[in-house]
Amino acid sequence: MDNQFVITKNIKTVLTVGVITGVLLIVLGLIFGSWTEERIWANILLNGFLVISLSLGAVFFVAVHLIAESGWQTTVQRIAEAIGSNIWLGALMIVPIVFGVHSLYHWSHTEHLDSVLQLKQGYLNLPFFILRMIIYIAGWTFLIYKIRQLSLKSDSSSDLKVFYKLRTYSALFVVFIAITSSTSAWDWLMSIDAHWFSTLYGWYTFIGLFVNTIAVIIILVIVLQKLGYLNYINDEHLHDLGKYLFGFSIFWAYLWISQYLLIWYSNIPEETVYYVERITNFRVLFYVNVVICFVVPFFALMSRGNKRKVSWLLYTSIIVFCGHWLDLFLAIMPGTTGDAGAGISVLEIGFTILYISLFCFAIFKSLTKGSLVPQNHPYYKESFDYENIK
Amino acid sequence: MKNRQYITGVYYDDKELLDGIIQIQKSDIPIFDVRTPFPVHGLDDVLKFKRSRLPRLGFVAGTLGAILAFVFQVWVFSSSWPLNFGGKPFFSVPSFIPVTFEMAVLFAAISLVFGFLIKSGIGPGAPALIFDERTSDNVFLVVLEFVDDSHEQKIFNVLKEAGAEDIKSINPSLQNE
Amino acid sequence: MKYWKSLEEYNNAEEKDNAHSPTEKRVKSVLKSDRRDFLKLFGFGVASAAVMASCERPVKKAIPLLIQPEEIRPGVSSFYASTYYNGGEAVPVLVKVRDGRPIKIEGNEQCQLTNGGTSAQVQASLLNLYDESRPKNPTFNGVEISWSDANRAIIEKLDSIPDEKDIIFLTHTIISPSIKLVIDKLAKKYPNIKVVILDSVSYSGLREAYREIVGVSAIPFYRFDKAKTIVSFGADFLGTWITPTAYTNQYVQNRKLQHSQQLSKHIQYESVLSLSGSNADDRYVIKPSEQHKYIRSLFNRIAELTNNPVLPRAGFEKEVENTAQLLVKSKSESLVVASSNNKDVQLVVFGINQMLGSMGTTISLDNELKLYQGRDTDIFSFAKNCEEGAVGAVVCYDSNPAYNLPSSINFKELIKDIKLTINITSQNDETNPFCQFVLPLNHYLESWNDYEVASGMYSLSQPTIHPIFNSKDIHQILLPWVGEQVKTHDFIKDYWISNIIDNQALENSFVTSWKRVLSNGVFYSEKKNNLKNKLLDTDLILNSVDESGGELEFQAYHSVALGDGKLANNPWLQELPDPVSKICWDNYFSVAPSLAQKNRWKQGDVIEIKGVRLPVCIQPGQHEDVIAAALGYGRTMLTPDPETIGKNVKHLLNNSSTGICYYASISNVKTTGITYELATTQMHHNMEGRALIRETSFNEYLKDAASGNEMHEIVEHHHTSLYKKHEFKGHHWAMFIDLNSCTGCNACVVACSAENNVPVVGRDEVRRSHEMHWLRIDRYYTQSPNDPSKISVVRQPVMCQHCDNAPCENVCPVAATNHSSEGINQMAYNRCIGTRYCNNNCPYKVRRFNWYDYTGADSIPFNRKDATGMTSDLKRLVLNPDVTVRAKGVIEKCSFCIQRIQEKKLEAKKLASHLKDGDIQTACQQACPAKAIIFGDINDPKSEVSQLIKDPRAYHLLEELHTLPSVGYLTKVRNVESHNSIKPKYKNHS
Amino acid sequence: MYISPIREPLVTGSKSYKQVTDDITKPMDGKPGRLWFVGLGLALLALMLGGVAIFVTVWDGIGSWGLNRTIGWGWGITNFVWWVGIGHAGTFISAILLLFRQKWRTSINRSAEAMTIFAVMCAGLFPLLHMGRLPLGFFVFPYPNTRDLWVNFNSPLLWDVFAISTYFMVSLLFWYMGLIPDIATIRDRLKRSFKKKVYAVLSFGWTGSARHWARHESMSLILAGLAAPLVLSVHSIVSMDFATSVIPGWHTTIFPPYFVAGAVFSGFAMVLTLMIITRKALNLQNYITVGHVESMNKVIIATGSIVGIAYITELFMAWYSGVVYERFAFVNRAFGPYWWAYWIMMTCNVITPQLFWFKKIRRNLAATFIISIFVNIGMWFERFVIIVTSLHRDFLPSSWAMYSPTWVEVGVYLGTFGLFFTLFFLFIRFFPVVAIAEVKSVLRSSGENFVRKGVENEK
Repeated sequence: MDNQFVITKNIKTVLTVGVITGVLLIVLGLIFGSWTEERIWANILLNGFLVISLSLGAVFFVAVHLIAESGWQTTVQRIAEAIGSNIWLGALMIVPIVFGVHSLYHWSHTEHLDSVLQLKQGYLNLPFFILRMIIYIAGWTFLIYKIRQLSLKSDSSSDLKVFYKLRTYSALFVVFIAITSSTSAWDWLMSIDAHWFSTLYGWYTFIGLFVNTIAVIIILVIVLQKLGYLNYINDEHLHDLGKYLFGFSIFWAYLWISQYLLIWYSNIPEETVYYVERITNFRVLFYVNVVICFVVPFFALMSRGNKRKVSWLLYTSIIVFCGHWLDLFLAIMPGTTGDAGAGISVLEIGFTILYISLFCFAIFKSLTKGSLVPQNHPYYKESFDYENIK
Repeated sequence: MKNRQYITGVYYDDKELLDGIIQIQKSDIPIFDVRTPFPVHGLDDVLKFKRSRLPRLGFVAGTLGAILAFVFQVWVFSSSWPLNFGGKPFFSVPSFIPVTFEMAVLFAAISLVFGFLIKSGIGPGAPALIFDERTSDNVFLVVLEFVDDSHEQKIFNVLKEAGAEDIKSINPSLQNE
Repeated sequence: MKYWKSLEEYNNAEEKDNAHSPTEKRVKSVLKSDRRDFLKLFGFGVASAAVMASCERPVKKAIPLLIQPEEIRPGVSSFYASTYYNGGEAVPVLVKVRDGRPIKIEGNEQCQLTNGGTSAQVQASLLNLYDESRPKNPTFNGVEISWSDANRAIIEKLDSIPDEKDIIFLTHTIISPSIKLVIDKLAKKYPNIKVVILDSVSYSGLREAYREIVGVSAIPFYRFDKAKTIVSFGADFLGTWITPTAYTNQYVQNRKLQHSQQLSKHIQYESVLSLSGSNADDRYVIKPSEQHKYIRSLFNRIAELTNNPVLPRAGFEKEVENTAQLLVKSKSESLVVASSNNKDVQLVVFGINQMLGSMGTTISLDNELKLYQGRDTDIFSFAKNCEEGAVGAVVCYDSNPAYNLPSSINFKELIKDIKLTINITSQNDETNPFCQFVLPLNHYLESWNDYEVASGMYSLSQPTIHPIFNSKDIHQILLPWVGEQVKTHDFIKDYWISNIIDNQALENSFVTSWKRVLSNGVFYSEKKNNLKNKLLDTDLILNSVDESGGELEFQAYHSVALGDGKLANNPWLQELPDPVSKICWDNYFSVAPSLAQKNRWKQGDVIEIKGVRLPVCIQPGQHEDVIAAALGYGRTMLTPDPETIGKNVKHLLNNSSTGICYYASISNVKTTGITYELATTQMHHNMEGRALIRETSFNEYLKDAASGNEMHEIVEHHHTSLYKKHEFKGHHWAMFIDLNSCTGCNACVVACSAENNVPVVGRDEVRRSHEMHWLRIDRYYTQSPNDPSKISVVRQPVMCQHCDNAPCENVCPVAATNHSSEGINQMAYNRCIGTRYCNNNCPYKVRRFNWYDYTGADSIPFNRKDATGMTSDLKRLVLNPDVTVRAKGVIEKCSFCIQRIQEKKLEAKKLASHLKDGDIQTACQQACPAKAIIFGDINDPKSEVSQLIKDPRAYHLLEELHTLPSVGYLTKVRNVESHNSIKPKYKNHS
Repeated sequence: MYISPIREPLVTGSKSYKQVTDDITKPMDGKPGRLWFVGLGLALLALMLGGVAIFVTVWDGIGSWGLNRTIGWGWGITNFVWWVGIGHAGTFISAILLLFRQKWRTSINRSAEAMTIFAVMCAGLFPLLHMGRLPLGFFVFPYPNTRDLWVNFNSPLLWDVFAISTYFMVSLLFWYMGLIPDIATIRDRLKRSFKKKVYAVLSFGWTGSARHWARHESMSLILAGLAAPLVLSVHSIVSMDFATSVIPGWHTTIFPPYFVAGAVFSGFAMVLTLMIITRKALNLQNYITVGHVESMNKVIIATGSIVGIAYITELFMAWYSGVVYERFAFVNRAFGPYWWAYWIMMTCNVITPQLFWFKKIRRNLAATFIISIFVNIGMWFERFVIIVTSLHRDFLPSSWAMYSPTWVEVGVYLGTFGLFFTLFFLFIRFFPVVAIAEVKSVLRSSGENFVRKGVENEK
């Protein structure tokens, strides 16, 4: 078993090409497309949030399985860790929005706020916004750093204490993310539509990013297998990951419909305004989002056989990833660019390719920093030897 | 029709049972049945059972339930008697989702259970062909069937070789007749 | 019959006696019979009443307004013009008669006084017709006798009374010219007859003041509609003072900003928050004993300003400065009234009006009001005469002296030695046990009668049903005593021909004219009084007013619902929440919050004053040193379990022999430690900063008509929806309520109950918030409750808002409530299974649930919950057959009077014509004396509602919820300098 | 299959298959003890009280409850939601934990599922009883009728009809299908008797054939797969009874998942309350171990914290919304006349479960028992707070009112306890409380020092 990952030249080439393509597309978009300052900032927010959310989702994946005493995930733990440990990159990518606050957030224009936004000023004000951002990022980075460090330590030490300590930090992380996932979603996404509010929004966003993380883990697992690693990951593991993607896609849809149905039903303008904006100006994307985030994985992964097919799983995961990118797009664009940005252009694609390529670089770099499977993990053996019920 | 006769062999451990069955299978004697007190992991693979078609039944029934429920609701609201409730549209899809979902689950669940019962030939008051009452307690029983008495001894030997204990020829009792 | 010492004992005695009375027994047994028996009896009752009424009703003489009288068409209502008069105000009405039984009273739009308005009491008076406690036969000492025997005995006794002894005819004010003629005839036969007028409320002071000025006792004709500035000292002219229905109608003429840009200024000085006070623009809280002080101050200030002589020995209260300035500014378009029953005080008031030049503009002597002719001194001298043995007979005519005499006079003692005592009454009243003869009098809906409300303003009453019991109208009771055998109709007709109609030049034959008068119900002659007022001689004003008020004073007032208490036996009125306190089914000592705090009284703590124990009601806007309670209570009500409602507080007033005074100083208020739960329909009185009732000041309104209503435009602008509105292609019914016109008089509430068979649930059920009114009037206090003069009151009638996006309709699992193609939120009662989900979801909380079997419509036997006797055989005759009687467990609510809409639509269809705006009037709209409710088709561009929806004052209740109500409101505009209008906290997306 | 050595055994006491059967079926042998009769007697008494209260409700009308024009739902619907919530633990354990391969569910799933069914029966009573016209309750079904009138598919209450009946049906099937092999076990242990015949009928002729087992497993898995979203949907739909309205405090989008979390929370609390006693009374300490209790406590702390976060989210959003009505509703909850209900809810649901962060408390049976009761109380108050405090002061202050229950409502509630415990007592007497076959299936991997040949001695 080759458990030490090495970045090959091919990988480097592909990713460099990605970075260059991204930059080129952005430049093209800026030269030939119509763009506004808001749109640039919106793209920075979108992709920055995408990257940081993947890190958070990945560490949540690790942490929640550790405290739930789950065995099977040990095989993919390091991959999730690699995604998660790059929280610094996500932080770097999202922090710049502080400079674009006035383009992104209507509430930051304190000079002309209506009565309701004045009422919200206790929360929606720039200093507090930045303070919260610092707290989130500092907290996440610290806890993730600890988790990663302890996990890497287990490669060399078989002391169970390390494992239990890891579990403690995982619990802390889960508690911290339980609160901050909601508040950060309110801060960065929901407050774009400053008047609108929905209590479910935080959870909805979180489940979205978690599904997305699972899709990315699946993609990475399959890519690494294609590169010749992770040969111990068999059908059973893929089946489990597939079940995850399937189940959480349904759960995402459940939250989506919960939020939509309740707002649709009561039809109170202060709430419907959010959906009315999206349904009128982003009609097609609005429905496409539901189709590729729910309908596609639901039917693609329903049967047991499909969950065990590598290519089937890979393509579904890629579609789901696109779906959740679109979900973020729909969360951010209508409130920032309005109908002017009612579409996806080279600019959006360029930004995403650039950010994702950079992120992949970082992930691969992290993968080299330890064994691809935690060596002295107490569930190490258990995770290779199990079967799904038929 | 000839009176069926059976030879049973007892195992007290599921692991030994699996090994024993593999042993018996080498002898070309068809295994009539294996009785266990709980679902033994891997037994279905060893006995080469086909995958059950119950999932497919559930899917079809669920889909049918969903379609029926949805179509019925649409028909009621927009064709049979379109009533204005709180200004909602007659074709109010979000309102139809809960009932559609519930009916899908109900159809699927009922069809699964009935599919299972019918396929397994069991049901309220169905007779049970019991070889050894301990099979619901702690005994794993391999049941082999023979028609020709001459086979009897051979089967005895095979079972013995396969590590079975308490091997005997048996006429099963029918419960509940 | 036994004598009784207390009302409690009286009740018990009556209960015992009832046990022997076969009729009472029958009524009781009907109430307690099981369902099958009940249905039989009910069916029989309805059928027999219908047959009885239709066979014997005086068809030949009664002329319906709309339908020819030849026959009654089953299921089609006829309307008969009549007049409500019960010793207080007189209101011409139309009586809706269906299948021989009157089922609804509507205002008569031909009446120039009320313009079709009614009051809660007028609306409710219908129910007293079906009151089983009414005396059913003539009795002598409690024994039933025949009319002929009674008459024979009475005539015999009357004849035997020596000439030096008086025969006292103790009556409420008689405004009927024909009854006066009858009495004249009696007086001819018995010259020793003396008429003593005993009104339930005394306006003696006012009348005496005018006697001073014009020479005869008179109440002038006030014109609130001509007044730009109205100042009232304690007179609740919108609620109870003289003729509130007419005054309300006049008053609102200058409050309707949708018609003109005129807004009158109303200033109220009072001690207790009254209906008028709560509608006033400015309000000053004074002690009752201080009233004259303030009136004199005002007089002097105005005298100074107008260079008139001032009154001596009068201080100056600085509060009146502003009032005086305003009055002087509006000159002759001013009107000052006062509630005081003191002649001298009323003289000063007259003096003020005179200085302002109001005589002849806002106060007319041309049409002097004939109401309330009682003179306090007459009553006291009658008592004195009785004591001295100078009275040979007392004939009470609907005056209930045992209840209405001043508390210092003990009626029982007074008449115990009198040879002949007769009580002519339509009620089972307190006087009956003390009189030898009780002669049952018809209800006004059973009688012919005529009235002269004000000089030259005549109206008629005609019977709409054959007398239910063995009763007669007053003419038929009295005429036999003088040996005349003439039918009342003929008697009145003859009188009118020779005295009233004859005077008028006719364009048509005479008989047609009588018929037209009958059909119209009202008649106005050109006859004018020739009363001339002389100038007020300030010397006339004796300084006899007792200036010394107590530290704590008691103020008696009349409640808007019950008034003088004559209709106390009326469940509709008893359940009517007071427009100010929102309490029903009891009277109470109302106290200011600060007084309550000082004494540590909480709402419902029973306190005792001079032996009268009543619970405390904490009433903002009341003077700190005043305790008030309503008169008209302490009367017994015949419910399945007869009970005394409230307490009579009359003996808290100490009356001098010169006049009745409605306040007194009190001391020694005892806290009893007992608590009593008052039944109230509203428990929270603060709007909590919500823009529910939007108001502004007149100044701001003139600058921007939408002021106070800024939110409306914002909300309209931000209405988004996830689905398209349904189209309403035909009619789309809508209603607008002008909050500036609505005074909160409650007439609409009773009208709605009568029209829609709304159950009465009784005190206990109201306590549990189980009241069923489809229409309620929300009342909020704004400003601080601790400053009684600053407190301001806003009211809002709320019924089902008929939302086009109704949250209630969505959630009914069985589709029992849905939206009609004409925009009405409709209920299918027989489909309702009673989940109450709709009620929970209704943001307006206008849906009502039948918690128990209130109506007898339930299919389970022995579970009826009818605390008020509303389901008795007789009372059920009042039910409107067009409206389903709801069963237990069913939700009900305002239907926009769908039965009326359907009826008018069908009528128009039959005539192949189009509905005109105003053809359809909902019951509440019809009853409203202020005409504050407007109903119509919003799809008709010419309709009033479609104009109103564009009014800058228009808004919907909770419109930010996007429920799209069909009911709208017009903002309230107060005539005040500046206004702290509530700034709605609502978003405006920039 | 390999199991990590750091995992705690799920069955303690070195049990053999035979011992498992004997231990679990023991309560069904012989005569029940006095305690059982006392318990059943008390339960029947409560049931009778409930019967009287139900009679009064139906006969006299809903007026016999403390509801009024402002508060249309009170204890009745509070109890409904509470009981449905309690039921959710069973399905959660047997469906979602099955999908997540949590083996510790095997010891408790049977009794938890039984509780699901009994709780749903209790819950189902309330929507029926709260109807003003119970005899016409069948109107909720879309049956063809002469009026051509169907039902209102927009109504969450109608969704409830479908959700609750489907849930009851599926739970019953799931439970009974799982019970069949165990009934067969009892049948096979009995000597020829009438009792044996009854069990034979109930066992559906189960033989333990490998083919049946395979099919049974397949069906169970799919039923679990169906029951998992079903359990989510049921309480979500229950939550929509409130959340679809426009009433502040009711209308909030977080309700569906938060209600589900709350339901599992309360359900686990009830399972713990009952199982801590039952394991002792029926001597099942080796099957329902402290480890099981700890695992359940972990679920409690997780769901309790989710619920807590939801409370705070609601509170914050009410402020953040800037809507006067929303803001008022929550201030009123915490500081209005029903403040005590809110703080009972907060204390019991958010604060007490946090004690489970300490391993010592998590593994302490007495502490767990007390906290589980706190949670039961807290979750009842959660529904009370949502229903009553939201309704009693909504939009128009003129209609604000107060609510307190009458003896009839309390009686009906006690009656449902009677029903629940009557059924539960009968259940533990006549059916195995622990799923025998399922425990046996994990015995090899998770039994403490499973000694194979130990069985020989039992022959």
